[in-house]
Amino acid sequence: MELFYIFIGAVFVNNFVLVRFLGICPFMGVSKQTETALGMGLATTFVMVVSAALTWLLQWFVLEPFGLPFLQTPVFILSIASMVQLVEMFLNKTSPGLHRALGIYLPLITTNCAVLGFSLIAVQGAYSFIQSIIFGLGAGVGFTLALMLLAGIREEMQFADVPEPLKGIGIAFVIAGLLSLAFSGFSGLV
Amino acid sequence: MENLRLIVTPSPHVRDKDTTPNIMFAVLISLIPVAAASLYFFGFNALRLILLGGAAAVATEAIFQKVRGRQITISDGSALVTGVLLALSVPPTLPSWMIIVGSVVAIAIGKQVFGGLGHNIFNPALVGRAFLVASFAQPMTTWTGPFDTVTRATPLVVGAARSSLPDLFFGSVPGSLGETSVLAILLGGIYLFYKGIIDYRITLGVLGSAAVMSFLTGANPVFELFSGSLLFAAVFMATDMVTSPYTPKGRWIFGIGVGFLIMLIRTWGSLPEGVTYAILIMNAVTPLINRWTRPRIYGQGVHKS
Amino acid sequence: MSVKTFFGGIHPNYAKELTAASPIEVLSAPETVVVPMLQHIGAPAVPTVKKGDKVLAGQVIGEAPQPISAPVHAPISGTVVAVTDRPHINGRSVLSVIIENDGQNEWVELDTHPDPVQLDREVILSKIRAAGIVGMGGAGFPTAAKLTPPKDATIDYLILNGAECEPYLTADHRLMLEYAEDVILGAKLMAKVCGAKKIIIGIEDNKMDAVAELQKFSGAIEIALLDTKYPQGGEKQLIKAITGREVPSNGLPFQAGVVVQNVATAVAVAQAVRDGKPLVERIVTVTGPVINEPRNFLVPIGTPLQNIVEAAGGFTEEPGKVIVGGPMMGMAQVGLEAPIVKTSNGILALSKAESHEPNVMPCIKCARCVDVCPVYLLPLRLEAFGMNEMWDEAKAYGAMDCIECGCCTYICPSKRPLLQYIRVAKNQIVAASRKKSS
Amino acid sequence: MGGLMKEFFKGLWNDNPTFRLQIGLCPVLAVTSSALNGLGMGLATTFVLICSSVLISLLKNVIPSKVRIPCYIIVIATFSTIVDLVMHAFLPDLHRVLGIFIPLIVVNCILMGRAEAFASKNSVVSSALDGLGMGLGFTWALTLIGAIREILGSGSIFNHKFVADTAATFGFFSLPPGAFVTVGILIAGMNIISARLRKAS
Amino acid sequence: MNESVRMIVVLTVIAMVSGGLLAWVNDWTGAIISENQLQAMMASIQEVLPTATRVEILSSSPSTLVEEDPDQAREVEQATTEMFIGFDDNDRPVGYAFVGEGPGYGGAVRVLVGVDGASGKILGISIVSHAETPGLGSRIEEESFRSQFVGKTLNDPIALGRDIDALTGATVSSRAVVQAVRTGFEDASIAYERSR
Ligand SMILES: Cc1cc2nc3c(=O)[nH]c(=O)nc-3n(C[C@H](O)[C@H](O)[C@H](O)COP(=O)(O)O)c2cc1C
Ligand SMILES: Cc1cc2nc3c(=O)[nH]c(=O)nc-3n(C[C@H](O)[C@H](O)[C@H](O)COP(=O)(O)O)c2cc1C
Ligand SMILES: Cc1cc2nc3c(=O)[nH]c(=O)nc-3n(C[C@H](O)[C@H](O)[C@H](O)COP(=O)(O)O)c2cc1C
Ligand SMILES: Cc1cc2nc3c(=O)[nH]c(=O)nc-3n(C[C@H](O)[C@H](O)[C@H](O)CO)c2cc1C
Ligand code: SF4
Ligand code: SF4
Ligand code: SF4
Ligand code: SF4
Ligand code: FES
Repeated sequence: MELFYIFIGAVFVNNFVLVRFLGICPFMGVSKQTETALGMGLATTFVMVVSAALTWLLQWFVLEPFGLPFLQTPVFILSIASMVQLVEMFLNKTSPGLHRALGIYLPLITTNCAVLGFSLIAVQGAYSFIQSIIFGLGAGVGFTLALMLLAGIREEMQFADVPEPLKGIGIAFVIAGLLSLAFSGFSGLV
Repeated sequence: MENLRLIVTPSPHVRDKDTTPNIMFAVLISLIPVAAASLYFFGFNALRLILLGGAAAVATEAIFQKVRGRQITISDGSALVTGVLLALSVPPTLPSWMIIVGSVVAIAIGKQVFGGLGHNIFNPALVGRAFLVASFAQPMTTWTGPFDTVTRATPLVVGAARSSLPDLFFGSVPGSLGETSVLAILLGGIYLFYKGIIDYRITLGVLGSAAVMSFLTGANPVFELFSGSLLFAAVFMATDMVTSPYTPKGRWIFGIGVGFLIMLIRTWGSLPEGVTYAILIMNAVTPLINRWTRPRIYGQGVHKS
Repeated sequence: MSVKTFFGGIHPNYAKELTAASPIEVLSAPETVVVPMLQHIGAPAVPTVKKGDKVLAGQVIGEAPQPISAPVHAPISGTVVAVTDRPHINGRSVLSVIIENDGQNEWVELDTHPDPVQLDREVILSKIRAAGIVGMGGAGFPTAAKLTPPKDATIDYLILNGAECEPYLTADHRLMLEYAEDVILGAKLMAKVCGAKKIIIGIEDNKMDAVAELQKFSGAIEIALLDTKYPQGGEKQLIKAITGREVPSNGLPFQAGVVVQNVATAVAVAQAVRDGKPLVERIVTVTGPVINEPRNFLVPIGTPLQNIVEAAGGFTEEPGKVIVGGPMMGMAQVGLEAPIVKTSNGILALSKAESHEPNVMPCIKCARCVDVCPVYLLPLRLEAFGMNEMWDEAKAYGAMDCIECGCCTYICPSKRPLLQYIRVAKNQIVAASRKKSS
Repeated sequence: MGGLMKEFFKGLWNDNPTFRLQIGLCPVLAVTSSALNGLGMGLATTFVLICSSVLISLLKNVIPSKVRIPCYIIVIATFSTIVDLVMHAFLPDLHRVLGIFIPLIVVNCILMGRAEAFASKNSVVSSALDGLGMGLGFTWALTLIGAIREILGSGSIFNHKFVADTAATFGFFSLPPGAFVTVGILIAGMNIISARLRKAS
Repeated sequence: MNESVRMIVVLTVIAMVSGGLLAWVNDWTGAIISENQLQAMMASIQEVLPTATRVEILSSSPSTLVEEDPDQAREVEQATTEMFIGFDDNDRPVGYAFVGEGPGYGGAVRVLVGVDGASGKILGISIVSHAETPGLGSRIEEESFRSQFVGKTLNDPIALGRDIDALTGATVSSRAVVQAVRTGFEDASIAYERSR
């Protein structure tokens, strides 16, 4: 049940993008089309889950025991970046189809603060290993959900008579605001 | 007969007589019973809020269109519908300036930034309402009883056991202006349904899934449907065609989703009432629903013999 | 009898009472007739006469150059005064043979067969082809071609289309009342040619008198009552309503084991095979709020609209629109010069007030267009794709499946020109695929 | 000199990271519930930006190109962490509000973007000016957004309340949805102003 | 120098310089940071235990309470997480303070409660952290709301609607505070008794 709450909390109540403001750049940048949004979302979810495991191990088996928590930021970001590189190479070797689908998004994800931000929050929350992974899954699914919703709406906007100065990114922000307003209905669910 | 000046246009050459302004005015007519009930129970406050809400919405629309150099189309009645629906969804003691702010936000942020009538994604009246709740949570969650101005809790807060069904049905309970009288809402809803303006799929979807959910969670379905703004929203707000799906299957999904989310928030969330957010969330999903519930086209998937 | 129908469609004001009770009157031929060489789908006929030639009624004046085409015959006897381009009801100029009436009404010799059902299948077919018969329900596809599906196709049903779902028109209604015997004969002949196992006549339930009349002769032929709803007569809708089958997308009715023919086509077939008469006249409803005396005429093909309108007493006031066909699918005319062709089933005159284009408002996504589309398309979406030049998306959303019935445009409360933009998209899609294949 | 000043000014308007390039957006939304928070975040980012630009520019000939990205990450992460620790020690209140967005400076792509696109190719002085301009462009954007949200949402500016404690304010603007909407409308405003300027010139 | 050797050397040097720099900054700031945190906590405790001059941490995790009395385990789990004992100048315990937690509108509400050791009466409460809506739930910080708890003992109901009035429009936040005080109080008093 605990795990379920962690998941629901990350997807809906404290949605990473709409409530915690993490991963806004890809949220705004890769939400023009639902297909690419889904690709980006799935790739990010995947990276989140893997880095949940990775950073949890680093934090509790390396940084804490050796008294190095102040090195958290450089260590996390470097290991996430290398991990993404490895994943990309691995995918390229083993599953060219998946690589083609997700490959273009993977490098973008390294510099997406949702992944690092998620790792820092997971450490702060002192989650167990399994909880961390579920939290990562929830964060990724929440990111994907928000991205898909925004993309669906932005596709609709190509037919709308949006005022010139708001066209493109401006209206995307307003839509994101209203999405966030709608999501505030989930508060208190867990 | 030599010099006939004939008009040449592509077919079809005849059109149905129903128009979009007609539809909007029919919605206003359908709101008469609800407005009358709110006047009866809440008196001058109801009049004040409905007039200000409607006027502010219409004025905002006109100003926006003027600034954009577009044709001013306030006579289509859609802005008035938004303003009146917003007014009917707020507590009777809301200060005048707040309803005006709500209407301005509803039309400006809820509708015009998207390009005006037909282009908005979210229900404008509910955008206005959610803005008001986020800004002025206390005045927006303070209710007074009918016929007086004593602060009282709504049936949703009091609970089923301490509410009288006849009071709920006729509307003699505290609540937002338009939501209290089940009878008045039903009258309006029947009129809209008869005129073919609202889709039964959405309304039934909301009511049905809410009833099933309340049954499953052990709540009293009749009480849940009759209390709060669930019925009002199921009839007048979830059915806003601009912000709900246009595919037949999509409308079922939308309605069921709204009912489910309302009960989810009512039961487990920290808000006593989740109608506003339930509808806004489903509004957001609507483009995806439309895309994923495209009807099968005649003759597609049929084998050529 | 249960009433059959399909999903979608609209209930416009039918306005058939204007002419439903007026018996078919024979309109005598005008001074000159203008006979276009293109009155059908396919290649235009090639004129076989030249200026100065004398022709008899029923004589071939245009030959079919290939199977998907139809010969054209002289409707009257007289002298060819010109073979030249003339305005056509489709709005373009079309090569036409102009014949000056000699008033003799002299016919070529006709080859009659008192018991035509006994004739060989091939003989019947060749008579149909020689008589220049094309679909009289609207599109004008050469009937002989339609009756010869590929060898491996099995035809379960021949459906006679007596729906006449277009508002105002009563030509088929009067035809079924007054030529019931020929309708049945035509059906039997066509069933024999195409090998259909079963014949069904589909009629909307606002024409019960026609049903009663046909039942006198129908024998084993079934009559299916249809809901009175536009476009009940649409081929695909008719097939769905009567057989429950669907014509495959991008396919033809024979692929669903069905051939559909209009009732007027059946009469033309009967008269061609039994009486040897080519298709040179047809029934036309002249009607509309500004027509003085709405009625039905049997008109020689090639008669200018002007003459027919005058025969109906002219206009009560200056019309805003004159339409050949019905109000839903008919063609608005620039003038009254063009002649009636084999597929023209009505002339409709609307007042100026009814003809003004309504004020267009933004789409409010009310989905009425979705609810009425008989092929389950999303007209609002197709329109948006058309307006934004998104041809690939339009194609993916089934623009090519649109039957152009106009229900969506009719019903739209925002008065959007949906069908217009869908047509634009269809044209672009066709143009693009032509470019690709060439 | 004019060239150098251009490096400085471009970040302020034409290539403003927030309103024009739309990069580094998370802190723009997350920490701008008040003007002071916006200012603090902006200055912290500017500090990291200048330091890392200068250092990377200095090291540009030393770092082999194959490992340049990890090197940049280490440099930026180091300065982010320093800011994080120092702020925690000396400005604990601000540090609490800015939360994880201080360590997240490391993934703010203004940083990587500048390192890769500018500092690795230019002299120390122009890199410093570029960093300063970008940083101040980011700072004024955050401060402006923070000020607007604070004025509307809390009725105060730089934590000075100018309405009665009991007065109703537009709390919407203090909440996450208000952040998005404010930025959206400001972007529209920038577009209008830019269009006017373009027309005028 | 060989290219890949150079890569490794440069990377290592940069990483080591970075690590060293950070270690130094961490050393320098670490002391200040913990001092700051202690100061902040002390200031809050001072507020709820005005007579205390010295404070000792009694327990900082539920496990210390659970050890002896397994029956208490379930309740304790969700209650006291941090507890402090205050001593006066003569090193006599004057009372204790504990942090209680309750579920609010926007997440957990954490409350520091000070209790007089002798009378068992609440001396004061302060809100440690919350994420309630500004202007609505955040009014739990107001003195007028917090002062309702002063003087209550475990014999009082400490229940919303009985001896504690909810803030209008913020029942959820009010209930969170009440629950944080009530449940924390019960466990903390047991712990305090034992510790003496
Ligand atoms: C929307 C629509 C409505 C139609 N309605 C009729 C009708 O009422 N009667 C009819 O005979 N044909 C109607 N047609 C034409 C039929 O689809 C079909 O072409 C015709 O019945 C075939 O017979 P024919 O080849 O003898 O004309 C309609 C076509 C369309 C696209
Ligand atoms: C290009 C074209 C080819 C056709 N080929 C055949 C055919 O091979 N066999 C057939 O039975 N009908 C054929 N048809 C006729 C159609 O099935 C249909 O009856 C005709 O288009 C008239 O339909 P409508 O009046 O509903 O528009 C063809 C029609 C067109 C336009
Ligand atoms: C946007 C929003 C924010 C809210 N914030 C709080 C809050 O911080 N604390 C709280 O107790 N209730 C809050 N509420 C209201 C509660 O959900 C609930 O309505 C209230 O506590 C009901 O009790 P009352 O009105 O009887 O006090 C908020 C409601 C909304 C819509
Ligand atoms: C049945 C029906 C329900 C409507 N409900 C709403 C509503 O809940 N909120 C609103 O702002 N407008 C509503 N409208 C009006 C209109 O759709 C609204 O102004 C558009 O959303 C603006 O584009 C409604 C209209 C109809 C016909
Ligand atoms: S690289 Fe980073 S900052 Fe740039 S757009 Fe992508 S996520 Fe945003
Ligand atoms: S619309 Fe088509 S089916 Fe109906 S009467 Fe006209 S031609 Fe026939
Ligand atoms: S009928 Fe008209 S207004 Fe309604 S959805 Fe279709 S196009 Fe839009
Ligand atoms: S989309 Fe085509 S088939 Fe559908 S209703 Fe419109 S015109 Fe008819
Ligand atoms: S700052 Fe760009 S994703 Fe967070």
